[in-house]
Amino acid sequence: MSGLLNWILWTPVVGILAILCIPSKNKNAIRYAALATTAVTFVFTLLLYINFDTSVAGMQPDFLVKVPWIGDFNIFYSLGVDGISMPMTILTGLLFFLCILSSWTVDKSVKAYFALLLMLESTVFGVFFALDFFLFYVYWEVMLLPMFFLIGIWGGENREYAAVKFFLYTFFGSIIMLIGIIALYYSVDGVDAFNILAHQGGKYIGKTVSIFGTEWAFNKIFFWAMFLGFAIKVPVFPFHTWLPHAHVQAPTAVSVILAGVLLKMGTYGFLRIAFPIFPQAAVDYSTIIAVLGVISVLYGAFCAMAQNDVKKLVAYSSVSHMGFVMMGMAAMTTQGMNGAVLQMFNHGTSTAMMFLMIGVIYERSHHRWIVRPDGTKGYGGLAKHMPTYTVIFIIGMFASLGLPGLSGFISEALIFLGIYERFTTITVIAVMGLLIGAAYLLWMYKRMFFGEPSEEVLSYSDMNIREIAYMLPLCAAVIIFGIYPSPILDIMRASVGKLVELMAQFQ
Amino acid sequence: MVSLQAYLIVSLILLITGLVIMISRKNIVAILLGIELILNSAALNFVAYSKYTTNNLDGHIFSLFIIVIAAAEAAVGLAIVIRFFQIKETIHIDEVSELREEIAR
Amino acid sequence: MNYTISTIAPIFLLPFFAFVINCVLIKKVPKFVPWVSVAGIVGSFFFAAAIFIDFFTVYNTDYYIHKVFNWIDLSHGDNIFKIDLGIFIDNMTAVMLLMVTGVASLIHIFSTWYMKGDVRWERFFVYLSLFTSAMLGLVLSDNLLSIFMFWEIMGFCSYSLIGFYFEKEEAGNASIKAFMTTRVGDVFFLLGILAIWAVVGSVDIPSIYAAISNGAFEGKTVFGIALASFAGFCIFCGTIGKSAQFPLQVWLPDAMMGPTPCSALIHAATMVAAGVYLSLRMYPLMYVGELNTLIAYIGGITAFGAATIALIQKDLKAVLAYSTISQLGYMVLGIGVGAYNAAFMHLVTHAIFKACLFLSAGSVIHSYHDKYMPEMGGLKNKLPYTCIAMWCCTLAIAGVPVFSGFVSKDRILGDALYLFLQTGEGVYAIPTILGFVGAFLTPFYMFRMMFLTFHGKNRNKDKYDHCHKEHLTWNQNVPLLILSVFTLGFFFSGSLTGQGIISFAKEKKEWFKVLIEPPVQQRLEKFSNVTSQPFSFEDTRDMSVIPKSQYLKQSGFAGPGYDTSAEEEYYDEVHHAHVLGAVASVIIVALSVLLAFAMYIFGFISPSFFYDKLSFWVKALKNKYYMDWLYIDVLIKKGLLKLNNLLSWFDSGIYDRYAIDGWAFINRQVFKASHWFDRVIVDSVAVDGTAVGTEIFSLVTKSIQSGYIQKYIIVLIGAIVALSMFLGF
Amino acid sequence: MFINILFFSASALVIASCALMMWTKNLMHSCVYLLGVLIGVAGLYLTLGADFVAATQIMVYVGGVVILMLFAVMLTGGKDFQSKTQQLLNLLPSMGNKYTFMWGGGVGLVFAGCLTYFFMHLFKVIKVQEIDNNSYSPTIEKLGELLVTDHLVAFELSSVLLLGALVGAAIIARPRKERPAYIDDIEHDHHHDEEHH
Amino acid sequence: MTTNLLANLSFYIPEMIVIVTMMSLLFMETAYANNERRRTFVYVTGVIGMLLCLFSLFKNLGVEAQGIFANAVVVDSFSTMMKITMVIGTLGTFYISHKSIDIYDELKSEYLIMAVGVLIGGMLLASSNNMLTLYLGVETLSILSYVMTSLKRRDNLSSEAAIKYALYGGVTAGIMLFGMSHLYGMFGSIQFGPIIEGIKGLESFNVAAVISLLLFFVGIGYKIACFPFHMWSPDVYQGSPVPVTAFFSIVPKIAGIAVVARVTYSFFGTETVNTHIWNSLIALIAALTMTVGNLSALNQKSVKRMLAFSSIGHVGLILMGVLTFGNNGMSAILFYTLIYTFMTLVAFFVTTMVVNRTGSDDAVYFRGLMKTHPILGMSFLIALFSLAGLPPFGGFVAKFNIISSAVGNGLYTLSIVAAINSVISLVYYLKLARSMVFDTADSEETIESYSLASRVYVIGMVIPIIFLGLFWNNIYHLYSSAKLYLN
Repeated sequence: MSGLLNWILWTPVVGILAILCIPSKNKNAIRYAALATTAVTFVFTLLLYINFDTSVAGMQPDFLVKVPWIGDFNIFYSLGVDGISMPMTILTGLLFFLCILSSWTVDKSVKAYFALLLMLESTVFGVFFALDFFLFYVYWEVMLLPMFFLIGIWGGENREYAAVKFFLYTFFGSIIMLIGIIALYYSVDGVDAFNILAHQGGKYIGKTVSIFGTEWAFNKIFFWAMFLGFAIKVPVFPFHTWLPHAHVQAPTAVSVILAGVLLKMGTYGFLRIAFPIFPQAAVDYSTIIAVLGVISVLYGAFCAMAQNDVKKLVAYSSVSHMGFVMMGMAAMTTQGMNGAVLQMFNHGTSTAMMFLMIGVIYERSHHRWIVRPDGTKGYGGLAKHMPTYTVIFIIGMFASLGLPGLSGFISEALIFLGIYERFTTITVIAVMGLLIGAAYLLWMYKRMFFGEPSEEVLSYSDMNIREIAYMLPLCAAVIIFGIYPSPILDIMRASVGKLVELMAQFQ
Repeated sequence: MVSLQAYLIVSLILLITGLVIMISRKNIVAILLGIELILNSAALNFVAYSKYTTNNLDGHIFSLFIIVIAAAEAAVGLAIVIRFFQIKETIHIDEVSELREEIAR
Repeated sequence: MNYTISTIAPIFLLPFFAFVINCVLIKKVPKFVPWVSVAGIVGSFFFAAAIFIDFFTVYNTDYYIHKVFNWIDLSHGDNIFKIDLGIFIDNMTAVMLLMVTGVASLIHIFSTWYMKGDVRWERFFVYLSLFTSAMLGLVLSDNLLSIFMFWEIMGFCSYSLIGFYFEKEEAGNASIKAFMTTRVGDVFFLLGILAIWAVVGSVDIPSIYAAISNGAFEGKTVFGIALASFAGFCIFCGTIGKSAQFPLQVWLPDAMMGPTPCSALIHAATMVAAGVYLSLRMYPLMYVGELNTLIAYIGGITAFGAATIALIQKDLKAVLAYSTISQLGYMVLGIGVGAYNAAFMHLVTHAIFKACLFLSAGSVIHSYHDKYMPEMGGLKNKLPYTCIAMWCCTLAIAGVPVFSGFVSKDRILGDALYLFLQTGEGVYAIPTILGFVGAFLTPFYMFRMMFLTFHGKNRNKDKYDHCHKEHLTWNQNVPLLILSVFTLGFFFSGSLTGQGIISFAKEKKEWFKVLIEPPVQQRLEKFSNVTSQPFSFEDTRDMSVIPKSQYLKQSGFAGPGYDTSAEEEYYDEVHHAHVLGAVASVIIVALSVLLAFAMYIFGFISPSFFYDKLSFWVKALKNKYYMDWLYIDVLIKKGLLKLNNLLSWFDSGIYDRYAIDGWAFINRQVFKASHWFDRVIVDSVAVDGTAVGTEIFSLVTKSIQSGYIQKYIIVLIGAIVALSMFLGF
Repeated sequence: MFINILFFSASALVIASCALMMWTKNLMHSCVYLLGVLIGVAGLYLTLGADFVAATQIMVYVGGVVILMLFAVMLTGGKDFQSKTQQLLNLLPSMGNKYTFMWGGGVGLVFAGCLTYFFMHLFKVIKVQEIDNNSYSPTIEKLGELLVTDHLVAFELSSVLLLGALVGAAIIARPRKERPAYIDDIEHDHHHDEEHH
Repeated sequence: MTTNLLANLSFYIPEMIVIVTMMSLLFMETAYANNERRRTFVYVTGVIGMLLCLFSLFKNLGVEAQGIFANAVVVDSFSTMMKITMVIGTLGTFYISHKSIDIYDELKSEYLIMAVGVLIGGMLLASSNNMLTLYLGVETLSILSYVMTSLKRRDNLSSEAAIKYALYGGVTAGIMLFGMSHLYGMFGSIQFGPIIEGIKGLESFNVAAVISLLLFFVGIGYKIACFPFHMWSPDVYQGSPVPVTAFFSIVPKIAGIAVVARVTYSFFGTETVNTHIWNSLIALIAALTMTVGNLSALNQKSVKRMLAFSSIGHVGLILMGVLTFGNNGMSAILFYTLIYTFMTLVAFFVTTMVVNRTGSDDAVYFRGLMKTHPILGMSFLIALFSLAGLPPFGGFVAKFNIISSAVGNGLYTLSIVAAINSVISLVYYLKLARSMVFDTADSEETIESYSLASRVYVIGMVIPIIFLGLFWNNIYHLYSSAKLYLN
């Protein structure tokens, strides 16, 4: 079992090699190969879940991998999984599997498409597993490449702009982060210089650093360096503008991955790196984080409401939902942190559902207008004509709206419970986000699904077996974890608890 | 007794004259002449220093090499100028401006 | 009786399983769907009845069941965080359960007739089952969090059922309106939960009671407001939203777009009542937070305002809708004036008669294929049973003695009057007066409705001829008749006047008044040391300590050890006020009924007389006091959407393009300012993606990197000079 | 004394020729003035006792480079040009007229001022030796020794440079127009001849 | 004395091999230049010479650092490693020149001669230990480079570039000499050793010394094209034939970097009164070079010009490494130059291929390259991403090492500038990558000269980029063991 992380990480790479060997004419074989790869990977993640020891607060000792990589720099190929990365791992495994299914209809350069998707999967796992800063950074950056091409080649009208923007934005954040990483490297001597875990625990209080001729607290300045890198990925309010473009232009599967997994990498980075390494700064600036979070919540919601493009609407809703995660993390309480991690998972499933559903309808209509620019309805009457679609859409929509009984609610409630004690005013403002959240989703739903179906809508067929098949696991996840979230909460509990204890020392 | 400063002043005059010629002349050959002046100023410095301060002949050696290399450079430079003249039928320096910044789009 | 998972959970789970099974069945064998639903709710009714019987036998106010199970446990080390869910059953819950399951069963049965052949009629039952289970879950819940969860799920069902005929534009609008308006209240509710959690550390009802009793709320403030007031207000906002109180009442009339049985169940009997139920549960908090005046005012305004709007409605269901709002207003008024018992009684009685009214209206509409009263008239011949059932309920709602409405509503008014008289404070005068005026209007509009519908001449011959004569059918009018039986007052009061007793429970006369005791401070002490048993397959309670019944003559029941003398006195005073109130309201009802007869049966006074005289008022009524306009046109269309568009424009238009992509705006200004760069503007501006820095920079490079070698040399020398300056100084 | 006279006359020649080189409009004259400068510099070398360097200066420069220049001038026409562009920024370096000289002079003055100012500090470091004006020893022998000992590498590698320059000049100076192949062949031969020189 | 000099010759074998190669190339050219088929011999000679040189350089790696030929030049592992990189670069451009149609067939052997000549200059420069050899090296580099620039026959741009190069080179050489002469005057020797001693001996900050060094630096700065002495480079790069451009962005730069590193480290490696001012000069120049290079590259149409500016940006980055030479900086520089060589070779090879097809290096002709020539496009993409510094490619590791050494020395400001610059650089690399991958090609025709060997070549060049991005431990270890000869 100890090599399980390696298996998860490298199975997609094997899949890529396999796909590259298949002649590109044989499209179905490529698809099945990709599907099999992701399925196997998913099974591995489930195995990991089964063998996960929930009582261990830190890294799971059974699964640690540590192999010297660059000896001179003390860089290790070191992997590990704990309660914070475990939910993300399952989510990644699941979503990629479903995305391959949903990409069955992709017909343009199939080989490259699936190879890139698998590459993306591997890198995403890498980010979640890496315990070495260098490795982490490498995966973090490499992930940009497949994304760039996936958006840029298979995307919508304005795909190139979106791809470039995504790339640059993220690159900007991460290169600043890199400086922080290197600064940390020089703060510790010996083999642990790049070891993420070795830096944790607030070791850098009182240290100063000279930049632009001024002395700064090491603690704070590099917290912000990390913050920038991660906040762009999340994305938090002032850094969010790449997201609507990227989402709207990306093909369905990539949108799903982007919203479902990639955004979580930002918050994961906070939990794994920024917070434990600079706890003092994190505590000091938690107000700012919370304020940015709440601005994201409201701003995202408000902007979503004004959108006529349904995908853009959901994209902005992601901004809003990730704002909740930021708030939960800023709370630094047991509930809040757990809620944040749970929200990461739940947002992953619910928003993936939304994007997949939009993808389903887009395949039929080839547009995404709720209201076309000329003022006519883009859809309408879908509820009457496509009942199955409607039901699944409702589940996804209400999950993302935060309806109790579906997954979104619990995490939001935990976040609110966590943050209320620390930031009452912010909480009061943030709950309004729930209101607006309901408003834009319901309004969108009404405009798309209610009313009499038009001629065009009547020509759409309802969801087919394949589409239902990839929606069902998400529906199940959304409902099951909505009613009984403990399977997820149990695995994260100890790890998050440890983090909370650490943060509590600095409050 | 001629002081070191006198030589340095002469050499500075040579340098500046060379530069002024390079900047203000429009004929490429004239500009090459300016370069010769600059090189001469440096060579003069070397020899002067060799005499006044350093007490070794490295300066002389350096001057010799400067002279030799200046000749080589002049040869190649003039060859290029002539080549240019053959192509463009002019040796006006302002004609040497086709390679320049252009803004894309 | 043993309170275990196997005896309690089915109440909630049977409808839920019905829902789950139906989700599966709906594709394959849709015709079974209604029956599964019906079976689920009827089964749950029997379990609920068992509980009620148990409580009725124990007959003790101190008797309650609180059992919990762990739902979420995030504890790690010293940080303990647990969320326990569970059940909390006391007398009120028992009654509520019985009422909800009973009414819901009948409505389910009625729906099998009503919805048959309708579009998507199977789906209707799916929603109905989900709704019922949520409602039952809410009633059973022991804590605010799970109440909130079920509350929201009910909201979802309400949303779906209002938008059931989503082909219609208005249905879609109405559904959103309903969901959003209630959600306004809900977010406050959530906030209230958070506030309480911050103090109490959990939100289960016994703990809150214990905290109140221990004075945990004292001296704490939020934003300068007393915490109890803040939390109480937030939770009451939930009530305002869900129970359609002023100023969030706008959604309920529109909610009538849904199928009528759903109106009956959700928007009359249960869901809207759940709001009041919540306020009743949090009654001590409201009082600790001194919110009663506010609540009374809101109740009074709602009761009166909705009643006035109901006066001019032409739509059968709209009248009922406004009357529902009005009656809910009475309940809230009851809470505000301290008529805890009466408010709850009104909740129950209203649920029964209003459900019946809606079902009857449904029967009429379904048979007559029209819902506008001006098109009706004389239907008593065609629909005799419906007519009978509806009359019973009308009399009940109108507050005619003998019927249940009289018992409950007049006790509320009596309490209000008592409060006013006893304190003599003017602030209580207005709600009381509003209540009484409402009591005058209620019979009038109800009778108007009945007259227009069933009496007089028919006004649309075609439809009248089309309408089939009603036969006694088990699922059409039998449920109505059953419900109408329970509109009789003595089921609740034990006598027609409020003093008598039913024969089968001699010593349990006035059982309602006795069992449902307001959880005032003194009575909360029993919660001060909360211990909860696990909710499992075994009942771990110590059966021997279950308190035995003890009946005090006037003050109703009190547990051992209570000092009841103050309450005895209180009851005496109340009694006087009640008599006064009862007399007044009987007179008022009589006058009102007379006016109705005069206008609609005998034609002494033409309605148009009032229309002409009070045209301004009527216009306001027709526009529902302009509340819709205010909310939708002003707040949402002019405010929110504008703001959103502005933000979105800002986001993609300004922030993105200028701040992130390019500073192109500043760019342009800079270039405009400078003539020198004129040509370059044409070349290089207005393209997304280049920063002003690079633009200006490319200008600079363009002028420096000009291709002129002599310029290069000048720059070279300049650079050397500059660098030597840098080094030299 | 002789040294002083030689210095002053040589430096006067240098400065005067420099000035004339700057001012003259005729390129051919310019070349002749360059000759003056170079001879003057050779004279200055002599005052410094650098006999071999002075001789090389005369031989290589006067005998080689200036002649080369003159050839180039003659080949290319030898007239000075006026600025072609007359607008805005392009005005700035369009020299050969008063503007260009203004620029050239300005830059020159600034640079000269800068250098003078900074090299004043030179004399904090330099220790100027007492010079015995009357004892000049021949340098050729020492130079020869230095060239094969200390500066051997430079000496040897300069030959590579010269060879490269020679080949390069030959490559560059080949005629541009397309011609029959046989002319190319002849050229090749020609340029190999040059190499052997 | 003489025997000593002769003994030193054994350390000078690589240079001698190159010189011999140049000579034999001359003769081969004389013999075979007119014969299409036999011109291959010329190439073979060149390649064999280079390989031999590489071999002997590797043998030289183990030699203890010392000054040879009376301290005129040094042999130390740092310079040897730089030379290895230069030779690899030269070897790489041989193939590019073989494939390019920018250089006419009959001039290709001249290209080889000149390139090898420049290489000699570069090697001399990299190991020079006195001002004379340094000057000679610079001049050898320059003068032969002028010739190479004008190798593109019948193209006036080529001659124009040559003129600019010559004039700019002449004036900077003059200024450098002027500075050198004052150094000589001040410290009494043209050897670095006494100068270093002299600088260390200065009791207070002396402007004249520093300004002389600045003037001295002008000459080297012009060779590595750092701001503000870079202005010739885009024009020259654009005007030159593609293989020459490739060559220019490798050999002279690396040689110049070696010198800058040597001068900076040996002159100012130990803390003296003038150290700070010199380091801040280099830091300023590094920051400005990066910024100017990358910003200028943003709006370029010509790919060669874009790459010229981008190489200016890279030089800025390498200068950062120079600043931290003693502390990881050396290995960072060595690593950077190696990776940079491979990346540049790939980039210019692809450019050559495109120029061969269309006759222009305008960015529009790169459209759809990915579809028409997947291997070529893929390689170019990798090169571009590597140049931008993205993992898992070598460019990232190189950049990482540089920034890491900078941060390790507390140069946070410079690191931030570098970080922002790599974002800027990504903008224009992505621009090209995007038009290459996302746009559709104007024509579907394949490049004629794109043969199997080309594929092998380009893949062979890409493999080190990827390999060194992933497994760079050994090479880094080797590089960090390099020694610089200190006088």
